Amino acid sequence: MISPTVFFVAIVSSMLINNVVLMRFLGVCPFLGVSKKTESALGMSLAVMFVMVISSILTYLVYHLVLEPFGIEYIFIIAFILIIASLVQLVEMAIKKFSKKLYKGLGIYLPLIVTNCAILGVAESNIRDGLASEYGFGGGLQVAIVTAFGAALGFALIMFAFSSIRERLDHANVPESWKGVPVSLVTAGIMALAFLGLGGIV
Amino acid sequence: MLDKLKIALTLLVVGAIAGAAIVGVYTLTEERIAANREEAQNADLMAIFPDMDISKLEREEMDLNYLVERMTAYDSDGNELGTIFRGISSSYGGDNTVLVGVDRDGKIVKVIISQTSDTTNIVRDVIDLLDTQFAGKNFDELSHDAPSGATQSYNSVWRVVEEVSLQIEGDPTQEAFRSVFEDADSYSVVFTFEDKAFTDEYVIRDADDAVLGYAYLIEYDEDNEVFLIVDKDDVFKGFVGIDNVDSDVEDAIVYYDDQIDSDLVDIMADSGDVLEDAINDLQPIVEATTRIDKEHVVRYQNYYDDEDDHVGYLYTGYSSGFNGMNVIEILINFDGEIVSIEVVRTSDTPEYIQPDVIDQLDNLYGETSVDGFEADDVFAGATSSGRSVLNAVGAALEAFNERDGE
Amino acid sequence: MAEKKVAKNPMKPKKKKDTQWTNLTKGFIRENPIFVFLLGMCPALAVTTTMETGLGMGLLVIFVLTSSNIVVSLLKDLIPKEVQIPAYIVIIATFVTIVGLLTEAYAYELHQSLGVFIPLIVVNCLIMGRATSYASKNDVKSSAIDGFGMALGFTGALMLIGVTREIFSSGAIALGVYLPFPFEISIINTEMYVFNMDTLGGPAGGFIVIGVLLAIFTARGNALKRKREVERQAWIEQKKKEAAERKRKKDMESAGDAA
Amino acid sequence: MEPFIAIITVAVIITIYLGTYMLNKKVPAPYEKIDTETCSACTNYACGVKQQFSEER
Repeated sequence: MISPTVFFVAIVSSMLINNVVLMRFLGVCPFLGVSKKTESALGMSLAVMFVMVISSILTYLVYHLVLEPFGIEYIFIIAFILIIASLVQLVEMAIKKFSKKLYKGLGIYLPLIVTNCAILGVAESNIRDGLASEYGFGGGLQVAIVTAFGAALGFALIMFAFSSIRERLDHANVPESWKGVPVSLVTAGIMALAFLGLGGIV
Repeated sequence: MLDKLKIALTLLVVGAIAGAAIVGVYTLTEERIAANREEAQNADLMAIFPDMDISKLEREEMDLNYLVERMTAYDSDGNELGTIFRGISSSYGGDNTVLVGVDRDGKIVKVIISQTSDTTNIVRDVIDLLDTQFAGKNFDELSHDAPSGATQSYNSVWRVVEEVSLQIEGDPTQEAFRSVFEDADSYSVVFTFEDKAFTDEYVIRDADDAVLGYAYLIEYDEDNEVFLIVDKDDVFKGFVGIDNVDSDVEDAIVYYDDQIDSDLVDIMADSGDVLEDAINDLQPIVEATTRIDKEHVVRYQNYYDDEDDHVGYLYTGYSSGFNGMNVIEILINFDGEIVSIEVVRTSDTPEYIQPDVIDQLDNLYGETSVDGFEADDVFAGATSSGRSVLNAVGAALEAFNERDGE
Repeated sequence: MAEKKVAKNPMKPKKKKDTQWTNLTKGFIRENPIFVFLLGMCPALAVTTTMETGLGMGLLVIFVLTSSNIVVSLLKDLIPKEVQIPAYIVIIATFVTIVGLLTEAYAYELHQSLGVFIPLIVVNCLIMGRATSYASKNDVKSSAIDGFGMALGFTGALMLIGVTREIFSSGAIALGVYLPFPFEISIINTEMYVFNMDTLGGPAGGFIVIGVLLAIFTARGNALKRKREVERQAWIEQKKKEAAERKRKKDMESAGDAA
Repeated sequence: MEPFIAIITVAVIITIYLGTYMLNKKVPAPYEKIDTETCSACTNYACGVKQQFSEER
């Protein structure tokens, strides 16, 4: 039985200390691309959260039940990306069929998720060097789920904060050549500096 | 339909070719990758002793709290350079693997974090500190100054270094026991007392796991810890301090130096006045002589067989026999059946207890209760010794059932 | 549109002769994947703490992008349009797996320092983008050149970021630490106080350095545009003047003829 | 033996992906209007929605 502290550490560490976007540079493309409006940033984050948790479970299971027992861990890249891609297809299909409203909100972001580094990155760190790799199969799975959820929360947090900042930046008087992405990047850099300060809290 | 089939077939072929290509490259690179991984591990070792001949490295597995491996390093001429300890300790991001190199004089050569799951820039703060904090120092010079913001990472290193220190400098407790029993090899706490002047009872064993004696930990205050040591026949072996001992405690220790090798009970009889007058500090010795009055089963411990499977609980029972105290270890499996009984310490005469009690004990194996047994029947010839064993076994079974009922 | 038409006249009087050459060089600056299209930002931020890791990442991308472009272009008639994307994902993932294994075997330090970003080449938008938008429509040779050129531009950008970050954070450029060069040296080695900004080597530095470089790129683009605009205006003025001159001459001639 | 398992695993996963992909394509998207504005900054070529749009254009 894994103590609740471990889950707490997993969630805080994956959400704040090792924030996917600012500290691990995963999922920077949607971070810069889909953060112009708060609404779309939240839609993207929600879709990412959903896919990240499920894909973490699936990739963890496939790795430990199929790849590892047969000694073919080296094909994990191709296996993981295809699992994530099929999962996204399934989710998209389900949303299309059952909820038009949801599709309107999330549908546009789902295809983008396949190429979101954060999903593959979190799945990879769960099996290789993350907290989850230190517990046995069952415990590792639980920690992996919590870690994935924490990472997705961290992603959502950053997306929300950043899109709010960007909406203000649009109205700010920025030198011509800094307009748009350059000033956003520098803003993100300052956010990363702030997150650096969270390093010692756990 | 044919179209679909064609599509599926195309992709299957693409997939098969892809798989084959991956497998092909993997077979080509497999050996080199394995070699690289090993070399990378050794690279950290080489950083500690650059003159080391890696092929002469002697590896020995360890099973301590943090330390997992002990490696003795030799140079190419076969001269011993020192020892490297590998320890694994957890930090906030996951486990850190720490290597501690110690030269032959007991000085730390280098401390390296060879693997980490923590954020790079945080670990970097710790790595910057490692050389100034540890390298070239003796273990007693170390100070625990964690850098701000990287406490967890630093502590994971510190815990490993601390355990290495125990290995190199020796465990002070072990050293204390060794000053009395030369052969002392291991020790463990058998019982923790709550109502006595001493807190823990230790059993001291030699390399063959035979009991050498017992120690009672007396904590006067935070800095004052003294062991009262008796051998397995309750002969007083003196007091040993493991921390700084106050001068009046020291005086008492010196006073009792004369009494070493006398029976505990005799000391009691002799020195009653002295105790009353001046040396209240040594009240424990009185209690140590009276502990034998209590018949009890001390706490159980989990018992593991040779394959490390948890097979049952080992109870330690105290029970007075014909001459004095008997200590009996009873192993009970999960079904509450007696698996084995061993008399680990007895004050009774061997000529009686060996044939009449110890050799008869297997009659009890497999039982879940001793109610049907009478000491007179089973252990004819050494009835009171036998009764003492039966009492201990019965108490152990009772303790098991109580525990089980929870 | 209008601008392009007019700009063509004064700026590029001669016709483009070597199309393959422009095909190769377009990724360097004009269509630079990072500074113009913002593709592959994750590695651009994560593996550019030193120039060498940037270069290493770039080399891997060169390999993957060139080979996947070749294969995609070879198979473009065989792969049905319905399953283009799945097929491309499989092809790219295969090459990434292969390149990961090769790196681990022959450049272990690089493999360790790039870590998770080697598998993540799979999801680098640049590679998928070139496969769908270029290689699936063009022949093998130009696809290969396109992939190589684009990856070179990517590598150049990574190295530029890497050099900036490394020099400002450590005051030196190290070579041979991560890549299997036969030597290990460090060049420049300055002790100046400015070159001790640790932050630029850390996570925040990535964002800030790329932001600044991007601003410089944009400023350069803007300046070029403005210059071209000025030239265009000047050219138009001149043309107008010439036309007026001609007209006057013609008028004079016709007047003379008439006389 | 191992190489075969590797190849078979890859093939199986590809088949699964293909299946889901084809199924997903069959299901019609219920959108009437997608706000392309939200997508304008996205430079992701692989985006299916975007492709559809560029084809329609």
